[in-house]
Amino acid sequence: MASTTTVTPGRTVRKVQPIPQTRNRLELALWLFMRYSGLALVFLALSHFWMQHVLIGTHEIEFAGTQLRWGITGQPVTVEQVIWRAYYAVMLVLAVTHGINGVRQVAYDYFGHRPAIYKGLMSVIVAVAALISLGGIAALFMGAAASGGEAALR
Amino acid sequence: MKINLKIKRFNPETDKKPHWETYAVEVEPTDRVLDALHDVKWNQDGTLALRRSCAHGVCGSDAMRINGRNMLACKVLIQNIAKDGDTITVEPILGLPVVKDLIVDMEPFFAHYRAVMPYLVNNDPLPANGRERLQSPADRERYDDTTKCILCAACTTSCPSFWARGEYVGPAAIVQAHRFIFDSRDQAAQQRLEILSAQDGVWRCRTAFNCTEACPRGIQVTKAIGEVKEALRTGVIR
Amino acid sequence: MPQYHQFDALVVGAGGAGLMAALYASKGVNTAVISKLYPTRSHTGTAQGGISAALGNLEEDKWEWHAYDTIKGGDFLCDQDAVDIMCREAIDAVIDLEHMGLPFDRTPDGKISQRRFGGHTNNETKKPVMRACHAADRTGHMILQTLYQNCIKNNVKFFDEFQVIDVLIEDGKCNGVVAVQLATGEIHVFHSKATLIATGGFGKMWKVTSNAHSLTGDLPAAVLRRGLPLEDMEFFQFHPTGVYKLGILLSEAARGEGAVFINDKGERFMERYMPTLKDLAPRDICSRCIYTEIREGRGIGGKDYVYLDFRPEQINKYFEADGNPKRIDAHYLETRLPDIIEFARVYQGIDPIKEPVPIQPTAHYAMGGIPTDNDARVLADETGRIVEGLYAAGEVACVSVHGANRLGTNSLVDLVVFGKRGGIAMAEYCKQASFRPIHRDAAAKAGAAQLDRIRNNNGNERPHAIRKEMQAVMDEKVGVYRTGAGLEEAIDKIHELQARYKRIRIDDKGFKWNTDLMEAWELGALLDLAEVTAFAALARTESRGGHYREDYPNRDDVNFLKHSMVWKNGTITLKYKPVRITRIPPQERKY
Amino acid sequence: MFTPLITTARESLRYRGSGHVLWLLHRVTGLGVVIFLGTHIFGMSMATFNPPLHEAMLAVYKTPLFSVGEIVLAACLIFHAVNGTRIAILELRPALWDKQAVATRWSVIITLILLAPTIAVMAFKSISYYVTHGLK
Ligand SMILES: Cc1cc2nc3c(=O)[nH]c(=O)nc-3n(C[C@H](O)[C@H](O)[C@H](O)COP(=O)(O)OP(=O)(O)OC[C@H]3O[C@@H](n4cnc5c(N)ncnc54)[C@H](O)[C@@H]3O)c2cc1C
Ligand code: HEM
Ligand code: SF4
Ligand code: F3S
Ligand code: FES
Repeated sequence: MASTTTVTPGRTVRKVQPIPQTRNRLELALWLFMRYSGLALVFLALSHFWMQHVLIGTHEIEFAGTQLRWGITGQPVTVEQVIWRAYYAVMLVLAVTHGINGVRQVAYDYFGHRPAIYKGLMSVIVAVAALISLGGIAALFMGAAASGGEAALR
Repeated sequence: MKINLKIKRFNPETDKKPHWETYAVEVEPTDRVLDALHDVKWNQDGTLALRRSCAHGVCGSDAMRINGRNMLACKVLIQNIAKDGDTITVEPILGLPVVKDLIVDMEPFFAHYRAVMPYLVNNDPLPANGRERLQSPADRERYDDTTKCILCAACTTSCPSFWARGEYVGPAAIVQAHRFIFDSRDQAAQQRLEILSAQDGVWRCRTAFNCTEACPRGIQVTKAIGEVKEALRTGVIR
Repeated sequence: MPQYHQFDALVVGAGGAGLMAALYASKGVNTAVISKLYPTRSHTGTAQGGISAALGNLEEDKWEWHAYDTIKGGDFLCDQDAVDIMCREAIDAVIDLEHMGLPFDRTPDGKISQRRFGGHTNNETKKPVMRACHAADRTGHMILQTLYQNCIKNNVKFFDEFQVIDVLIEDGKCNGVVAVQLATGEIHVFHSKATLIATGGFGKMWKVTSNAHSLTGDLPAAVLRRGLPLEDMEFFQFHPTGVYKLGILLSEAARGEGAVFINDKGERFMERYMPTLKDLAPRDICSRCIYTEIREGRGIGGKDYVYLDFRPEQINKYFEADGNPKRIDAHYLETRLPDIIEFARVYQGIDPIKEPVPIQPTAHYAMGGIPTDNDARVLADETGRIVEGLYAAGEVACVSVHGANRLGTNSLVDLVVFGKRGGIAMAEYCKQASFRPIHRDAAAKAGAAQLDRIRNNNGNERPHAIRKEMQAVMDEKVGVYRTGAGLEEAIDKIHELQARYKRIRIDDKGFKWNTDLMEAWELGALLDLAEVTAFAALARTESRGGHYREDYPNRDDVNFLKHSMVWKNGTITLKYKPVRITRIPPQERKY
Repeated sequence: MFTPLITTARESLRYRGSGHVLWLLHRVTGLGVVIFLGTHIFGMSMATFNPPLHEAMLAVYKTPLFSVGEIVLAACLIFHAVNGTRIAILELRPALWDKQAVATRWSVIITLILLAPTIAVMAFKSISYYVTHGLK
C-alpha cells in the first residue's frame, strides 16, 4: 500500500480473500472445469474419434469389436477390458458434464431472461442427459450383450 | 468523391419499425464519417438524429455500427472504408434500445458502469504532510491502459454475450473495475471482485474478442478481463 | 405537461467546474446537476496537457511565481486578488484530485509528475519551469472521469441530456432554470435557491476551432437575454497548434516536451521573436508569430500553415542548441503524448515521429464570460452588485483570472479552484436562504414558446447556411488579427444573419430527440454572442493578449487597463470596470 | 421469448468483427457434438440393453448420409478441440492475450492440418465401402 513518505519501486502485489459466496464460487469452478476438462478431452475424445471413426472406420465397426473391448455381460473381464472400460468411463463423464454445462451456458444466454423457461429447459436437458449417461455407464460396466454377436452374424 | 450513406432510420413518433434510407453525399476522402452524417443532417434531412460532441474521438458520444462494425463516426476517415461510389452503412449500436435513428438508450450501459464501484476507495487517513499519496511509476503503469476508457460502449455493444443477455455487465464495466482493482492505492478490490464473480459478471465473457477490436481507444479489453478473471482465480492482484 | 423539480442547489453543466461544484455543494445541501451531455462527454475530457500547481515536485517552484506568470500571460488584465487565490489554492486542489483517485503520472520517487508548459517560468532564472501536473496527455479526461466517479460515489443526482434554455431571474434574483429533456422534448422547470452555471466555452462561433459541437454558449446567451452583462467578450484565445483545417488541438504539451515550430525555410522562427521562452511563449504571441510568418510568405509552400516538428532527432538537436542536457527518443514521446500522436496519424495520415505536422491557429478558449466575484457569485453590473442565487464557474465564467490571455493549464486550475469555491458558497447560501416563489406555469410556457417558435417557423432559411456564414465571418474578421473596418463589417454581417435567423425553417417538427430544433436554438445563442463579441472588440482600440487590433497594435494602459461589460437589451451597451491590481504593476510583456 | 436468440443469430452474422466468428463456431460445434454424443451414448448402451437396436444403429452409421454427417462431426470436433485449447491456454495465462491474433490464426491452421488427412481417410474409406458393398 502506498506509504506517505517513501515509495517502494516496482510493483505492489496484493492478496484478496477467496470469494465467499457459494453461488459465485460455482461459476468459477465450472469455468475452470470447462477449461481443464476441455484439455483432457483433447486427448480422450480425439483419440477415440481417430481410432473408431478414422483408423477402423465406421463401416468396419461390428458388434464383435464392442464385445471385444468391453467384455460380454456376465463373463469375466480381462485387464485390457478394464482399461478400456476406464478410458470410456472417464471420457463419458467428462464429455457429458462438459457438454451439459456448455448447454447450460448457451441456454442461460438466450433464455436466462425467462427464468421459468430456462429452468424447464434445463430440467429436461439434465434429465435426458442423466438417463442417457446412466445407461451408458451401466452398459459399460455390464459389458455388451452376449446375444448381440449372433444378431450380427445373422 | 461521391459516396452513398445508407442509414438505419427510426422515428419513435411515426415509425413502428426501423427502415433504411440512402443519401448521396459529396465528400473529401479525408472527411470523417461524422462529416458525411452532418452533411446529410445539415443539407438534406434535418430529422436525422445522432449524438456527437468533440468530433475527435475523445468524448465517446458517437459510437455506431459503420459497415457492420462498431466505431466512432468521428474517428474513421471515409478513405479508409470506402472508394468513390461506394455505399457506407450506418446503424445504431446493438444491444441497447434504439430511441431514435442512431441514438440508443445508454441508461442500461451506465447502470452496469455504476454497479462495479467505479471510484477509488481508500479509507486510510490522508498523508499527514498534506501531500499526495505516493505511487511508484510501475504501479501507476499497471493500470494505465484501462484509464483511457471514454465509456463509448463500442465494446459492450459488440459483444455477443451482451447481445444475448443485457444483464451481462459487459466489457466496459469490467474495464472500469480493472482500472481500480489494479490501482495500488485502492482498497475495494475485494468487493469489486465479488460483484464481478456473479453469474452475470466476468464469467459471461466468452473471449469473443470483438470488444478489443472495437475499442476506439486501443484498450486491450479482453486482456483486462482476463486479468480480472486471473485475480479471481488466484486471489492475487499483481 | 411540464414537469417541476425543486432542489436547494442546481448545477448546470457537468464538466470539470460543474462536477467540482456539485461535489462540494452536495456535501451540504440537496443538489442536482443538469447537463445536455452525459457528464463524461463534457469538453473538459478533451483537455490534454496538464493542470498547473506549484508543487515543486521536480524543481523549485512557488505559487507566487505561478501568479506572476498568470498575470503577465494575461497581459495585466487579470484581477490579481483572484489570481492569488487561484494559484495558492491550486496546490491543494491538485492534491485533492489525487486523493480522489486521479491517476497522475509519477516521478521516480512516487510523487505527481510535472512538465513544462507555455509561459510558466522560474521568475528568477526566467527559464521554463516544470509546473504542469499531468496524466499522459489526457489530464482533462482523467479529471472529468475522477470527478464523475466521485459524484457517483457520493450519490449526486444527475439529469443527463437535459438542455437548459432559460434562467429564471426575477428582481435581480435567480430562482432556477427551465430545461428541455432531449429524449422526450418535455419542458422541466427546476426551482432552486442557488444555481451555478458551468457550461464551458462557446467556440463554435468560429469555424476552425478546438471546441466541441456542443459548446454553443447557451447559458451566456440566456443570461444576456435576461438582462445581465457579459465580461471581456473581446478576449478569445486562438491556440497556435490546431490540426490544419480541422482545428483539433495538439496540446502545448508537445512543445513542453520539446517540439518546435518550423516555417517553409525550415527555420525555428520563434527564436527570432521570443529569444528566451522561444516556442514556449504564451499562446497569443505564438499564434500571432505564426500568422506573421504566413503573411510574410513563409508559410509551408506559401500556404496558410506552418509545421510543428516533434521528430525525436530534431527535438534532441534543439535541446543541444539550447544547452538542455535532456535527450529523448520515439518511445518516450509515444508514452508522454500518445493521444496527440494518434490525432496526427488518424486525421492527417502523418506520423509525427517521422514527419513534421501541419498546424494552424485554432479558436480555443473564452477568457470572457459571465462576470463573477471570487466566490463564483455572478455580478449584475460594473459596480460589483451580485445577482442573488446565481453562480458561475469554469470557462463560462470570467473571474477574471485569465485576463487578456490564458496560460496553458490554467483553465483546469480555474475549474477546480472556482468550481469548489462556488460549490461551497452555494451550500452556505442555501442553508440560510429560503425558496422564493416562482410562476412555474409561466416559466414553462415561456420556455416552450422559445422552442415552438422555431419548430413551427415557416421560413426559407436553413440554419446550417446561417451558421456557416457566421463562422466564416468570425474566422476572417474576428480572429487573430482584427481591424476596425473588419469588425464593422462583421457586425453588419451578423445583423443580417440575425434577421435571416428569424426566417429559418427546420425539418424536424417532432418532440423526441429533436436535435434539428436544438441546433437551431443554439445557433440563436451563438449569433447573440458573436454580436456582443464583435461589438466589444470594436470598442477596444488597443492590442492586448488575445485581442490584436492591426489598427492599434500597441497596448494602451492609459485608456484600456479595464474590463469591458456588455449588455444586450434591444441595443448593445458597453461599460467598463477597473482591473484589480494588488501586487504586480503592469509592465511590458517580453519573453 | 426468442428475441435474444434471434437478434444474436442475425447480428452475429451481420456484425463484421472477426472475433465472434470463432466464438460462434465454437458454440455451434460444441452443441453439434453434444447432440451427436447423446445419440451415440444411447446407441452404444443399447449394446447391453437392446442389441438389435444397437445393430440397427450401426447399420444407419453405414449409410452415405451418415458418412457425410460423420465428416461434419469430425470437423466440428477437431475445430472445437483446437479452438477450445486456444481459449483454455490463453485464458489461463492472460499475459498471452497480446498474441491473440497469432493464436487465432494458428487455431484455424491447426484445425485445417488435422482435418485434411482425417477427412481424406474417412472419405476414402467410405467411398471404397460403398463401391464394394453398393448403396443400401
Ligand atoms: C482541445 C482542448 C484542450 C485543452 N487543454 C487544456 C489543458 O491542457 N489545460 C487546461 O488547463 N485547459 C485546457 N483546455 C481548456 C479547458 O479544457 C476548458 O476550458 C474546460 O474544460 C472547461 O470546463 P467547464 O467545466 O467550464 O466546461 P465543459 O467541460 O465544457 O462542460 C460544459 C458542460 O455544460 C453542459 N452544458 C452546456 N450547455 C448546456 C445547456 N444548455 N444545458 C445544460 N447543460 C449544458 C455540457 O453538457 C457540459 O457538461 C483545453 C480545451 C480544449 C478545447
Ligand atoms: C475435444 C476437446 C474439447 C475442448 C478443448 C473443449 C473446450 C471447450 C472450452 C474451453 C469451452 C468453454 C468455452 C467458453 O466458455 O467460452 C467449451 C465449451 C463447450 N464445449 Fe467443449 N471442448 C472439447 C470437447 C467438447 C465435447 C466433446 C463437447 C460435447 C459433448 C463439447 C461441448 C461444448 C459445449 C456445448 C460448449 C459451450 C459452448 C459455448 O458456451 O459457447 N466440447 N469447450
Ligand atoms: S473500453 Fe474502449 S470501447 Fe469500451 S467503452 Fe471504453 S473506450 Fe469505449
Ligand atoms: S466481446 Fe465479449 S465475450 Fe468477452 S472478449 Fe469481449 S467481452
Ligand atoms: S464526437 Fe466525441 S467521440 Fe466522436
